[in-house]
Amino acid sequence: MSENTNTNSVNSFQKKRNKDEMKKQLISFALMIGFTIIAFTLVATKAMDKMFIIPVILLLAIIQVAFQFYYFMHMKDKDHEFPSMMIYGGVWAAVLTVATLLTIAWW
Amino acid sequence: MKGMGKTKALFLLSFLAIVLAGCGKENLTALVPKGTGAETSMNLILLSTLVMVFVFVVVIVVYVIALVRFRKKKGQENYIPKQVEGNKTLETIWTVIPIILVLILAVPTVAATFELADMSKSGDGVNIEVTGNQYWWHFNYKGEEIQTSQDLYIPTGEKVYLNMISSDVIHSLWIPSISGKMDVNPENVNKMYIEAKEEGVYWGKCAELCGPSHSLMDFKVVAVSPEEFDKWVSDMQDVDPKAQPQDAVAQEGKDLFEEKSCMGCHAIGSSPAAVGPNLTDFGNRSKIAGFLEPNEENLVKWIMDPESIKPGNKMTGNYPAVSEEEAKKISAYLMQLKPSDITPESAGK
Amino acid sequence: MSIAATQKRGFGAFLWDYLTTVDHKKIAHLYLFGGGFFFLLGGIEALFIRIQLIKPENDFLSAGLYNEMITMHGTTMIFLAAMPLFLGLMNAIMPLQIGARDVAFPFLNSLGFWLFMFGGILLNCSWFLGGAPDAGWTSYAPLSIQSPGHGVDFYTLGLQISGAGTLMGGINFLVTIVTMRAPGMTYMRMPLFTWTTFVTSVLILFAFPALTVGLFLLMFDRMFDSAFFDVALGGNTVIWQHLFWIFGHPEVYILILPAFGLFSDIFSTFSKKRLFGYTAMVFATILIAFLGFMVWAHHMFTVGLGPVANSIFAIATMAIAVPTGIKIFNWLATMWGGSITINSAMLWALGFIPSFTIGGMTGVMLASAVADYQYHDTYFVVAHFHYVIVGGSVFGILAGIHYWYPKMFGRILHEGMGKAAFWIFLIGFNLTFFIQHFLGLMGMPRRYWVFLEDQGLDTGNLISTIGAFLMGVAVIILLINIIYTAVKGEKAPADPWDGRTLEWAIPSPPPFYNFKQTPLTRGLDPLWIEKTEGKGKMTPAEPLGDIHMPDGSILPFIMSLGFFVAGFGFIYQVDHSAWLLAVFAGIGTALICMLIRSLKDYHGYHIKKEDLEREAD
Amino acid sequence: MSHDHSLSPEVMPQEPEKATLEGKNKFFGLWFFLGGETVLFASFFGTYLALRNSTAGGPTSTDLFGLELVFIMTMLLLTSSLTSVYAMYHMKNNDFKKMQLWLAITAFLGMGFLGCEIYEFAHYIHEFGFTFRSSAFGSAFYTLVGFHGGHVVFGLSWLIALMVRNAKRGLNLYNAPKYYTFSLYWHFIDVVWVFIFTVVYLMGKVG
Ligand code: HEA
Ligand code: HEA
Ligand SMILES: [Cu+2]
Repeated sequence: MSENTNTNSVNSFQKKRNKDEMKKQLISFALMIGFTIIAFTLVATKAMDKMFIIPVILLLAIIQVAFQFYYFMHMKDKDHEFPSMMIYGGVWAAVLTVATLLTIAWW
Repeated sequence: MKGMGKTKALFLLSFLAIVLAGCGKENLTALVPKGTGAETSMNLILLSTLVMVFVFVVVIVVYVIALVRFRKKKGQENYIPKQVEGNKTLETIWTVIPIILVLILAVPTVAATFELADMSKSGDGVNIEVTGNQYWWHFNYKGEEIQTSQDLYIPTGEKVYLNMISSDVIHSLWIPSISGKMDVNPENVNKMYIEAKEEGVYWGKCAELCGPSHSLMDFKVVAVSPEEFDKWVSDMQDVDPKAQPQDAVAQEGKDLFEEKSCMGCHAIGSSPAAVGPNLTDFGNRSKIAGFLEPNEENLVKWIMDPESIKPGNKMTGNYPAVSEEEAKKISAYLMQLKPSDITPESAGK
Repeated sequence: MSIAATQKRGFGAFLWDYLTTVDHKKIAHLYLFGGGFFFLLGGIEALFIRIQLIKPENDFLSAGLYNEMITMHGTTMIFLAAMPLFLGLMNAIMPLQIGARDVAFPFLNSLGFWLFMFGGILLNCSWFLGGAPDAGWTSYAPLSIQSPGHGVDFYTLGLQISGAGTLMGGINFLVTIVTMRAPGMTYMRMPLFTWTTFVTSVLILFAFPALTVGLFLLMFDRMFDSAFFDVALGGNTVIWQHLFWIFGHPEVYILILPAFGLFSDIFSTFSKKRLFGYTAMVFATILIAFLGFMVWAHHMFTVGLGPVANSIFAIATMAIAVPTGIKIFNWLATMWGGSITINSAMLWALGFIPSFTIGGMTGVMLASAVADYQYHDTYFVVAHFHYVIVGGSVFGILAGIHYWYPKMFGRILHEGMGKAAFWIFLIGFNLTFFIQHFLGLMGMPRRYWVFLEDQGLDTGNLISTIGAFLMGVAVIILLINIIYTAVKGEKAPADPWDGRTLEWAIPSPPPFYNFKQTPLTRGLDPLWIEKTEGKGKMTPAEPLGDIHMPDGSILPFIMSLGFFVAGFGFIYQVDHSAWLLAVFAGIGTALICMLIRSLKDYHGYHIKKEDLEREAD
Repeated sequence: MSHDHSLSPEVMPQEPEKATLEGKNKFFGLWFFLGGETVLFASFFGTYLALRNSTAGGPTSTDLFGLELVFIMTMLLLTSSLTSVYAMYHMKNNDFKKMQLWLAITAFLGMGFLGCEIYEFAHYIHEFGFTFRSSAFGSAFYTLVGFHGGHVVFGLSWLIALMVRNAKRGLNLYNAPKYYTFSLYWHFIDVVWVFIFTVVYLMGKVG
């Protein structure tokens, strides 16, 4: 069966598109690493007040995750309407859940 | 359609039964409110019932007309009705009217919710620490050095603030004719206020499943006039736990009470030992174990074998066996613990 | 449906066929049978409850046993009866309604069923092994943590296993609807039952994980001494309540939305009219599901969350009355101007409207937070939810069974018995539950093993018990009807009700490949369109060709058995560590099955075009 | 079946993972499953957030957490996400060998991550006596992070099974969806970790 696996069966146009795609993914990876480093440095050096650090690192996390979903997992591509609907549905339920349970800590 | 008539008849019958039974037992039913909280709830119950009756009538009228007019008639077997897609105007109407009805209900609900949660004046009123236990209630009058169990004495016409916590599982305190319920949680103090409008003895219940004897975790609220309440407070404060019982049998009972290590759990006087109910005013209690008539027979039964009365209670097995003879003596001792003339019987009479 | 199984005969072959089937129609039979069995069980438990409450201070059941009875009644009815019965109907009908030959994941479908079944059996084994769970179907901590014996352990593991099955079912339906609709079957042409299957599956997908987590925490606390609900170590019992109700409220819509869907189909079929306001019906369903996730704290008004939370949740809850009202009025408008046939399927649907309206209205009354301080945890709530669950979901299941019985089993249920059962049930139902509204307000909390004498509660409870027995009689009539029909029922034609949707375009019962040729859908109610504007039958969307079918497999059964054994292991390893062997053996079996499944190629088989041609139309 | 040409076409389509109905089903199925997983982890996160200060006198998050190890773990897992992207890139180019290679790297990074996690847990238990049973905080911490770890273990087993099974037969339309769904799952594990290192470790360190 392996003889069927013919590298040349992918045409050059597709190859180029794949390459472009890969470039975007590399950029998003670089940004993700960057964000992670920023977040860790902020906490390690205690550069800011607690009240600022927490929202900032949460924001960094959310952007990173958006990169994962939209670039690594291709949620930006067409044909992903249902996946994104379901993920956003999950996020909606997730936000409600986390928000409620958080209030317990302040009770 | 014959069956329809039958349902109606049965409906009517059951309705009649309800009317005959009235609204339930006075001072227990939520339908005859005698306190602020219960009244606020009752107003909302009435308002919402009104709205619902209106909605139901509309639905049923349309339903019955549709069924009567549009049933397939003889000779119409092949009739094909017009295939209507919808109707914007109609659909808007039955979207907007429910929205309005919901708003009519929502506004007073929110107002009442905030009103009943207002604890800003709690500093001025009577404050009581309530502890829920499997399967009894404990009341600690803050600052007054008074402890009672099962019977909660309150003055009428005043807001009484309850600060409630549970020593084991979740309970829920409910005095239907005085006030709606609130949970009694193990991890945080819940606050509510109750206010009785008239003197009387009101039934209280546990409303959150808390184990086998959940349904027997009753208590009473004894609402007395403010003057009587003050008298009761000072009487209770004057209790001397060391006082000699009135007669010899009771004295023997008192000795047995110590000997059988009842003291280990039950306090007499204001010490806050709370493994078992405080027995300071036991002779005045409206009920034994929360729901039995306060007589010797019941008390003896309880002392000898509480398991047969309240399954799963925490007293069973925690004291040496007691013979009937001994139980009678202990009972004599407990029954004469009457520190005050203000009693459930005197309340409201 | 392997070739071998069709050739062999006899009970062994029959059994093997069902154990290994991946055919959605047979899995539907299994679900209906399993769910039906648990419904009878839950019903018998309900009768025990009602016997205990027939008179004050009754001692028919002991206190502990009573708590086990209500817990198992609630749990069984919700998780093991109502939901599986709906999953059964969905399995039987939804693929037919969208013109599909199968579901997306036939293997998972079977696995889902067997997990549910073994989970249910595990839970019920507790009766024979030292006592059932007794902390209520809501299993509030810390009562559930302190509950002695293994009852609550059975609850956590039984529900965990059956919950996993349900989740698989949900994902399976979602994917089926997304990828496997026949040509022309756009989203806005799907029958309402398919739509509600879709939305219900979304609810399952988002609601069940919260329960999964809750059950894990409970299990860890009980078995491995963690401290989630141990107040002394900083635990917090309200977390359980939140997790349970984040799941629990969507769960009640999981129980009602499929009923809404099938009632929509039934009303339009038996009124001979297109569903009034189709678009509004679809959006109302979605809106109900959406709002359904924002209201859970209405079960917690008395927990002490504070006036802000109570107000928000009160308003959000009341808002659900609006989309539900849209539905009620659209159903009425569907009948209006129609040509209404009343048979037993339609009777259940007609009975539903007033019953559910009452239940819904008391729901809105409960949503008024301050009024709920009085209603909460009383028989008023019991009355509310039985009006919506019995008057909505159970009526829905029964309507669906009567409506689709010909399609599923090839025979028509007896009309006379069907009608008798309906009327007796309706009367019994109202007798049982209407009076409970008043009992609640008169001071009767729920989950009360006994009520005391001289509290004005005697008459009401007696009436209620009588009603419950009438429901029992009706259920027995239904059973007789089913047996009678199986023996000498009338054979059903393909389209006994003059139907409108695709399931009526194929024979009753359908061949195992459903559609010989995938049908072309030209609009809403495709069969009806063909009847009035076309040839009277569906136009094929493809030439006759080979049909690809999945292989049957015993792995789902073995895998579920593995989890079942592991469940026992978990429960008893607390007593003796030798039970850990059962854990390892069980999980190991399941993992090996998984491995086999992923290593072996499953390409299925083809039904040859020639064979199809030979078969009569 | 191995001669079924519809599964091993002469020209691989651009999206081999979605070229067959089975592939499409797997693709949507896994995505929807991830929607459910979002709620699952949200419930664990919520529980953790509610209990993170309930230390019952035991060690607190500031006492425990060190950033160096967590940083290394983060880098390992983030990189493994990228390597699985590379693998999918080669799948689209129909270059099976390179795909397997990148997946192998992914697996190694994943194992590295797991190793660190096991070391970390052992460290807390031995150095601080901080266990699952110490406090509500302990229970919540180990449960949240442990469930994520469990997902990593499951992902690794899945990956290895896939790689071994298909090593000899190359890419076809039957196994392409399996590889692709694995990669989605693996990314999701990374997503969860991003929130874990932010919410548990960084916020825990800040106090
Ligand atoms: C099938 C199941 C089902 C359904 C559909 C519902 C539907 C609703 N439920 Fe119910 N509910 C349960 C099952 C269900 N419930 C269960 C099992 C419990 C108890 C759990 C336990 O504690 O064990 C419960 C408990 C429960 C409570 C908590 C009570 C308490 O414990 O104190 C509340 C409170 O708000 C509530 C509200 C509602 C509302 C507002 C709706 C709405 O969706 C109803 C909407 C419908 C209508 C309103 C009727 C039709 C509308 C019109 C005709 C339009 C016009 C109407 C108006 C303007 C009012 N329910
Ligand atoms: C789908 C859900 C569902 C259904 C259908 C029902 C159906 C019924 N329930 Fe339900 N009930 C719940 C869900 C449901 N219940 C839940 C969730 C609770 C809360 C539990 C808790 O508090 O934790 C509850 C609690 C509950 C209580 C309150 C207990 C208490 O708080 O103390 C009562 C009391 O009357 C009751 C009665 C009934 C009755 C009479 C029926 C009837 O409709 C049943 C009708 C069916 C039958 C009568 C079957 C008859 C069977 C036969 C005759 C067998 C024939 C047998 C063979 C041939 C083998 N139920
Ligand atoms: Cu609800």
